[in-house]
Amino acid sequence: NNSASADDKAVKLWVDNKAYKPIVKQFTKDTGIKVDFKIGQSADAQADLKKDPSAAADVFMFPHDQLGQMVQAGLIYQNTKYEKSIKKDQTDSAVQGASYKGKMYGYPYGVETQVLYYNKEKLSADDIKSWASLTEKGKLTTNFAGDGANYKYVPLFMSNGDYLYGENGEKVKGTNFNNDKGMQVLKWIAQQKDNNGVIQSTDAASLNKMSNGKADAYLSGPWDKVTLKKEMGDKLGVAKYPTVNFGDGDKQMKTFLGVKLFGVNAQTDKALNAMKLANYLSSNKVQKQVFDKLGYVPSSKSVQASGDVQKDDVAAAVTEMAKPENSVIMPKLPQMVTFWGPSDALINDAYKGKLTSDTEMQSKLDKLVKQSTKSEK
Amino acid sequence: MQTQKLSVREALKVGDWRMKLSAIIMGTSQLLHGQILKGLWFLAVEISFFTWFFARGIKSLQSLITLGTHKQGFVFDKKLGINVLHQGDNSMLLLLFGVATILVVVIFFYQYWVNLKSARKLQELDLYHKSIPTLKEDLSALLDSKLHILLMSVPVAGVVAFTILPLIYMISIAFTNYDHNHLPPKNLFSWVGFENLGNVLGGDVASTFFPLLGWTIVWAIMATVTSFLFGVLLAMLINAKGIKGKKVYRTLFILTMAVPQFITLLIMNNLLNDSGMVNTMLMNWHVISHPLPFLTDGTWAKVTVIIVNMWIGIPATMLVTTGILQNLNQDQIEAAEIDGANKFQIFRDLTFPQILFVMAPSLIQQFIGNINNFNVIFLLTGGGPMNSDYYNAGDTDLLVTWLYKLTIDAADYNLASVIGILIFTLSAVFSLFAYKRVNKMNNLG
Amino acid sequence: MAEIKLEHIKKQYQNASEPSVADYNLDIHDKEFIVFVGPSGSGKSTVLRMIAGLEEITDGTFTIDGEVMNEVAPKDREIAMVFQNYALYPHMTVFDNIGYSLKLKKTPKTEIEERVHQAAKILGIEPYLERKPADLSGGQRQRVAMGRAIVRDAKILLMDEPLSNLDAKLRVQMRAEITKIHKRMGATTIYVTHDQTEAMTLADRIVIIDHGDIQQIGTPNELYNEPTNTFVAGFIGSPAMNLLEVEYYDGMLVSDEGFSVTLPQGISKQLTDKGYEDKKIVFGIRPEDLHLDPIAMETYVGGKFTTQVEISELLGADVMLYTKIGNSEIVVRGKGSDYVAPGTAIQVAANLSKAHYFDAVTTNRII
Amino acid sequence: MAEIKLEHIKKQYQNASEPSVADYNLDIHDKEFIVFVGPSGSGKSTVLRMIAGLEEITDGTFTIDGEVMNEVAPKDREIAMVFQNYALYPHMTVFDNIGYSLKLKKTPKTEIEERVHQAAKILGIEPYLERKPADLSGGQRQRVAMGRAIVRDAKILLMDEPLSNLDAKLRVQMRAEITKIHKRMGATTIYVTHDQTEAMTLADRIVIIDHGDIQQIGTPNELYNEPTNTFVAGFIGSPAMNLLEVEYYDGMLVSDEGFSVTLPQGISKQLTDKGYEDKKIVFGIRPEDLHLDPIAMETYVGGKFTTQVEISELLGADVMLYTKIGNSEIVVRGKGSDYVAPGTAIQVAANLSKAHYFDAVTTNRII
Amino acid sequence: MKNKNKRTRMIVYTILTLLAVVWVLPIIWIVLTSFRSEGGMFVDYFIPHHFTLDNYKMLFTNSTYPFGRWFMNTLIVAVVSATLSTFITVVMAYSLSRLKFRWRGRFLQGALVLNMFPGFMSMIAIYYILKAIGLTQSLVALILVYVAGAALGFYVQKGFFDTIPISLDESAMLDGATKWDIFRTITLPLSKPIIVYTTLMAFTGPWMDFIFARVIMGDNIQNYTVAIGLYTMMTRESANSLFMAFAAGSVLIAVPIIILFIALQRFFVEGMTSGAVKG
Ligand SMILES: Nc1ncnc2c1ncn2[C@@H]1O[C@H](COP(=O)(O)OP(=O)(O)OP(=O)(O)O)[C@@H](O)[C@H]1O
Ligand SMILES: Nc1ncnc2c1ncn2[C@@H]1O[C@H](COP(=O)(O)OP(=O)(O)OP(=O)(O)O)[C@@H](O)[C@H]1O
Ligand SMILES: [Mg+2]
Ligand SMILES: [Mg+2]
Repeated sequence: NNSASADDKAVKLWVDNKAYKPIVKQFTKDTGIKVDFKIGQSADAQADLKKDPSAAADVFMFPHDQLGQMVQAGLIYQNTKYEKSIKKDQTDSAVQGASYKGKMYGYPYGVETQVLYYNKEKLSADDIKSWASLTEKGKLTTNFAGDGANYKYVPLFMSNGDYLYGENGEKVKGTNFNNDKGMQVLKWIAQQKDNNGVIQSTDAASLNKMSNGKADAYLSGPWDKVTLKKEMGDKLGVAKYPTVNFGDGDKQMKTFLGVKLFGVNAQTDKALNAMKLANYLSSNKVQKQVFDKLGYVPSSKSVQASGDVQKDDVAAAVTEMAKPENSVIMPKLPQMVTFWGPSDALINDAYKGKLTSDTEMQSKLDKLVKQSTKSEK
Repeated sequence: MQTQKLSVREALKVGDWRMKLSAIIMGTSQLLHGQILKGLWFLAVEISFFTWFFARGIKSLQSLITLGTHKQGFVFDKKLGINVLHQGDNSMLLLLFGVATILVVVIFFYQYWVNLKSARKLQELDLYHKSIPTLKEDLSALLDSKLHILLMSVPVAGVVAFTILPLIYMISIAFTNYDHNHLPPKNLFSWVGFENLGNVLGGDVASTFFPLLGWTIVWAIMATVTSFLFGVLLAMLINAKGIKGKKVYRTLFILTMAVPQFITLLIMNNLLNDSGMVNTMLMNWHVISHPLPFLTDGTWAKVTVIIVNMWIGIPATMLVTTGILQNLNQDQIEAAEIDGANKFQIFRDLTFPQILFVMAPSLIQQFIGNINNFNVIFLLTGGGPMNSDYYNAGDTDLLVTWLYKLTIDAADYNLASVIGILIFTLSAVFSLFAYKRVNKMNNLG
Repeated sequence: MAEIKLEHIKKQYQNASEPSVADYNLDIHDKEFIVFVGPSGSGKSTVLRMIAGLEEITDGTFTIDGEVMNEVAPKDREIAMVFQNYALYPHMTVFDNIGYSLKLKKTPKTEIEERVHQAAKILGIEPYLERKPADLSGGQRQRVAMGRAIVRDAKILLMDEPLSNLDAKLRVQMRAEITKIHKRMGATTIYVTHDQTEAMTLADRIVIIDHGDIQQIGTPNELYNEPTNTFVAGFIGSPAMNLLEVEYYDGMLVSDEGFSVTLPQGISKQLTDKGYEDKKIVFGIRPEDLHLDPIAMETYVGGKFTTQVEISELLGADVMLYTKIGNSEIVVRGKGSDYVAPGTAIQVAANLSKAHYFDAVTTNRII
Repeated sequence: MAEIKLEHIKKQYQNASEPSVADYNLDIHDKEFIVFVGPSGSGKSTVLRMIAGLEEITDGTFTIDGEVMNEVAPKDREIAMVFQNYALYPHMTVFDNIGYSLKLKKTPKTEIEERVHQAAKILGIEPYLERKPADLSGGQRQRVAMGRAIVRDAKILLMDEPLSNLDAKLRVQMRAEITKIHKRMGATTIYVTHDQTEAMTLADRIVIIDHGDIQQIGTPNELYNEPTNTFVAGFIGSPAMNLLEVEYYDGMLVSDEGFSVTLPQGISKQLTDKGYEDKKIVFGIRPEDLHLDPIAMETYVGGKFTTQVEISELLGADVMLYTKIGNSEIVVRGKGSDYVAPGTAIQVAANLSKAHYFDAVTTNRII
Repeated sequence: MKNKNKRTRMIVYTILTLLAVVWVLPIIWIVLTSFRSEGGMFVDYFIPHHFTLDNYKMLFTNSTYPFGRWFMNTLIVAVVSATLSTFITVVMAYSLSRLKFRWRGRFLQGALVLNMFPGFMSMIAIYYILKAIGLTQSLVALILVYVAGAALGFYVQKGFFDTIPISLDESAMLDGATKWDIFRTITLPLSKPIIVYTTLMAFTGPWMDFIFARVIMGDNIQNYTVAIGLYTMMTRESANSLFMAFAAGSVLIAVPIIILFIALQRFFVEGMTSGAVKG
């Protein structure tokens, strides 16, 4: 079953959008490799693969933070064949996202960050430079107290100079949120409860508030662009994150950077064809096509720099945010699973005012660090 | 003409050669007594079992002990220019099929026993010179004295395949180190005994386990009792004498059962949001000035899930209760009226006990179901709001939803299985106790 | 005080073609013991259930002590009732079944205990107090049903065949108990039975019903001695009164089948006066007014006739002779010593002054 | 052919402290009509249910025509049964209820029609064939239950108080029908009743049960005239035999309460011979063997005694005098003309040669 | 007296109506949402500003979400599994309520216990069992799993059977009925309400289950049921824009179930054709 030359068999592909269909057709035309095209959710890739690798796709999309577990469970094929060209074409962050412990596995085809959406009629470009002026002049709708606060606000710690799993996100013992800087951040979060410019809302409700003018600013990803554009039209402004002041000066507020990857199933019996397809789908040409059709922000240096991308305000904002000074690559260590839940809880509780004393905050931070950095047995 | 029953053991001792041969070659006795079809069946069972056993079964049992020895690995293939996968053993599948093999063996021995018993019966009939049942008689017995066999064997087979087998498999996992460090197919996992149990009960997981256990029990009781009580009340209201449009009301309530839970719960989530419609409306009417934290405050959220669960659970109870109400013995109710009972007393002393009697088993089941009520919590709050005192759990998380997070996110299947077993033991003890009580109450005509 | 008045009461079940009770009129005095008798399906239970409030009254007025009760809920009527089918509460013990009404009235526990035990003792079901109804025999269940009614001090007591499942001895005993209970409680009582003896011994007045119509109301003696029509005549008395269709003619009663007796002058004069000469009438005579002994033959010469014995039943002290003249059956009740083998023809003397005479068309009594 | 044999049959309900039936032995011949009588709760229904196969036999052997049936399924016993509580199928019409067993046997439709109608006609329930059981009166339901049993040509017919809810007239009629049905079907029949008359008139032999024990088996006459013990004596006959505990002494029977009679020589000799001189015995005399008329006073001189009337019941032709000597009750049955007002003391003459004499300890009959 | 009755009746009507509103509002909200053209998942008003049928159209034209196909799949699964499940549940309930056999008590307890292990934990095992018999990703597999589950869900039904007087069975036995005849001709006709209930429950299951079905179907979108289909619409990226289509899908799911409920209510209402007769 490890003969990689079964050319006649179709390569099974999972992508999350049928816009890929003509692209894949072209691929088949060019190479003669048949592709079994299936729609599936990239976020479910890991679970579906884990469930039954032999029945899963040969090539699949997935967000890079699942890479750690996939490697750990032996689900994903190492990318040796196209490593070089990828390193050459793609941004450094994308390459980093596709690699784990020094080896490359993924085929990056896009990046994703959060950006700031705002109402141009209410807020000027200056107003949105800092969190303080933003929330003074306008109202920011966000979700400190619910699910997803971790995704949005954990990078605050890194904005203030802390590390999550070390500098490159691969060091189990590398989290240091429980230092003074971390305390500063946590206290800052707690203060937001009394900030009249911050409205607590779920994401769905935030969109609605933006549309009907009850809120003026909103932190979210490119996927909300379509809705907001439809509702707000020209009023919609997109920008990079503001700065925040945790007590000792303005610092750039950071966001998580996600890299979108194609992967090849380790159990595939048509490895070469699969790799070829994965590589094709992450090629510059396809990235450009996909950007045109779907607005996925590309991870290729050249495509990012192209005029079309830069003309698009969201894409421009994302590429800006994707720069290392504005974002942190989301760690892909399997241990992340032990971090997500507790960090969400911590931010929620801090915002809701449940952590009443400094010592409590400190002990909660200690606990978070301890729980999420337990080394492997 | 008193007949003495022979036990199988005695029959083997005193029986003739046909009986004795049956112990080795199944079906002999039946064949030689003219029960051809029955005999052939037993014979076929034996032959196919042993063929399979020597071909596959033995190996499967061996693998069950080791749970695999070959790890998967990659070898560089010069021709292709890439590393190529060498399949290893998959511990998970070995475990699953090992368990299945054991079940097959058990079933075979059961068949073997049936074969012996049937041979014994033939022996006995011989002894008292009675006629051997013909195929037709055997078949017609299936419609009468052995009807339970006819009716139940297919469902029970389903239960064995789709409930018992997975269950044993799941329980077995608790004794392995199947966690995020030993994920198949790349890694093998192996038996570790009771280590995991210690980890759950002693480790830092415990500080989350016990509070969640507490809430799970509170939730299960509240969810079951409220749905039941109010469901019965609603049924009483709708079915009250002189109320017109019973059918319309009933239909309105039943509507909720027609919409999938994941939809209604999503909508509930929407409506009860901090800035959801309920809060918006209350604020517009100036009933409140700040949004009520239906889902964002721990205590509020707990109450909310119970109430929303009522919204889901009451119509079902109402429906069953209506059925029961209409079948209640009218005479007894008349007698009670004459005895001077008012409507409420009739309800309390007659209607309710009888509804309870009919529903008691299902209530126990609902209670267990609520302990494991994944849907409502998962879809409505997702366990939230998160609680920083817990390990990866929120205020409304039940043990199961927590378990789900542990498996899906953390892939610590062994821990999950231990917790599963704990929940299971707890529920089993409770329900067997409750079941005994119900049975006691059972002896009314 | 509990005077019951039924005026033009009617009951039509929805799915029945005819009314089950039609134009029922009855006054029951306070503390009276009324017995309803009538064939199966004649509407006895229906009337009872209407009085209890379990069945809606289709038409008419029902009052207790002058108050219209048609619409009052059963529980507010202060009525106790023994159901024909027991209607015990299956999930309660016998004790709880009997004590239920008391518990509802918040009677103190000790008093409930006491009263239930007392009732149970009267009914001989003390050993079963802790059992559930399902574990009792038929008769035991029926006594529990009785118990439930008698522990209450209701103003009105309704009983629907409360003794039908008891053996003769227990029945006699129970009958005596019911009399006592009635005396003690002083409840106005309506009692449905199909047992002659019960009706005769218990009733202040008996109401005879047929097809939902009252045929006659009267004391047991009245009914027995002066039945208003052939239905009552045939219904009361066991074995039933012999009824023969005959022609009255020249002071004699004659049937085509060979029956013929000569009436005493007083009677024949009355019949003639009422214009029955040459007309058909129904002649009724009770089995005990037919005699076999020689002395009677002398005494009741005019009443002598011959009949063919078909069956003789020896019942302890009595013998019952089922005889036939043509197709008409005539039952004779004699002493044990009068036993006659089936098949023989015998001479019977009728005490004609005790006989009854009915109009053949209206079936009403003439004399 | 259907001969039933019960040998050492025992029944112990799980939740009962004593066996409900203890050591029951009975041979029933083919085509015999056996009646079970006994007090409520004595185990009659239980035995019936064991025969039908509805209740497991705890111990003993039950055979039909020599074949052990203990373990045979009810449906294979070819037994028809009328249930004490009817057990009608509520969802079927009366017609379907009656025809159900025939349908199961795949009888042709037309034949079912015919047989059901025939049965319904016998039972007088033809008009209700299309109704559901809930819409019937108690007696109608009972007749449907009967109908269900009689349409089948079963070898054995069991009936548990099948007439208890019918009125006297219908009962007499039904009794006659049952006799006819029995003759026609030729089924071995066991019939449970608490009605004396039914037992006496229907039975070939009567089985008297008390507390799960057979007290006596015999023809009606045997039971009436030669009861084996005081239980049977007291149970058979209505009103029951008077039983007085007395001392036998010097040819006389004397009680502390003032009762005293002189025995005829034949009897006193027997008593003396059997060693009862100066011992307690139970003296039994039926109400109808106590006489009030002057002639009897002359005839039965030795049997004269005085007693106090407490209640007089006039029952049609008869009068029933409930009298007392001290605390012992003595019932006298007289003619209607013998009516005496309560409170008077009367002289009664007992026909001592018809009296019964029982051992006071074993309660068994001496003479 | 009459007045008092009237007043209590009015109170009952009021309560019922209020409750009905509470119960029905969310449903109406879904229906309205399914016709809404503006906004996304979340709006803070009740009645849409603009009505449209596009959401429904989208369901039947978008090839990513072959809703029509899913609908038929679900209908097939629901009908077949409801039929089989009802049969199995009723048969199990009857056996355990009425038939006497050796391991009956044990079986009842065992069945109770078996239902207690968290179901989702066995999903993977079941997936592999289905795979071993070559059935994954097919509708048959779904049906099989649902029907197998029915074998242990007999408690309500058993409770119901327990209340049918045993003397009816006895009487039928003597009439010559086999146990099977009794089941067919006595017990079943008397159990209409509970059978209807069982069928309804079994029928609704496949319309609602999204976790299990998803595991079994994997990437075979053609064989999805509506529930999986709808659930997969609700991803982070698409939830907001597809929400109205999602609501439209929900309405479409609800319709057959509601029709069935209304149609079968009669049987519930009828109850047993008449009460038990004496005893
Ligand atoms: N619910 C009903 N629907 C239709 N007809 C009914 C209903 N109940 C009783 N009947 C009919 O009404 C008539 C009177 O019934 P009722 O029960 O009063 O008789 P009963 O005198 O008590 O008879 P029994 O002595 O047999 O109990 C009968 O013909 C019966 O069939
Ligand atoms: N299921 C049971 N469990 C326990 N005891 C029972 C059960 N059924 C009957 N008994 C008891 O067994 C005894 C005999 O009952 P059975 O029903 O045979 O009486 P019966 O002679 O038919 O009385 P009746 O004339 O009142 O119907 C009674 O004392 C009764 O209480
Ligand atoms: Mg009646
Ligand atoms: Mg009985």
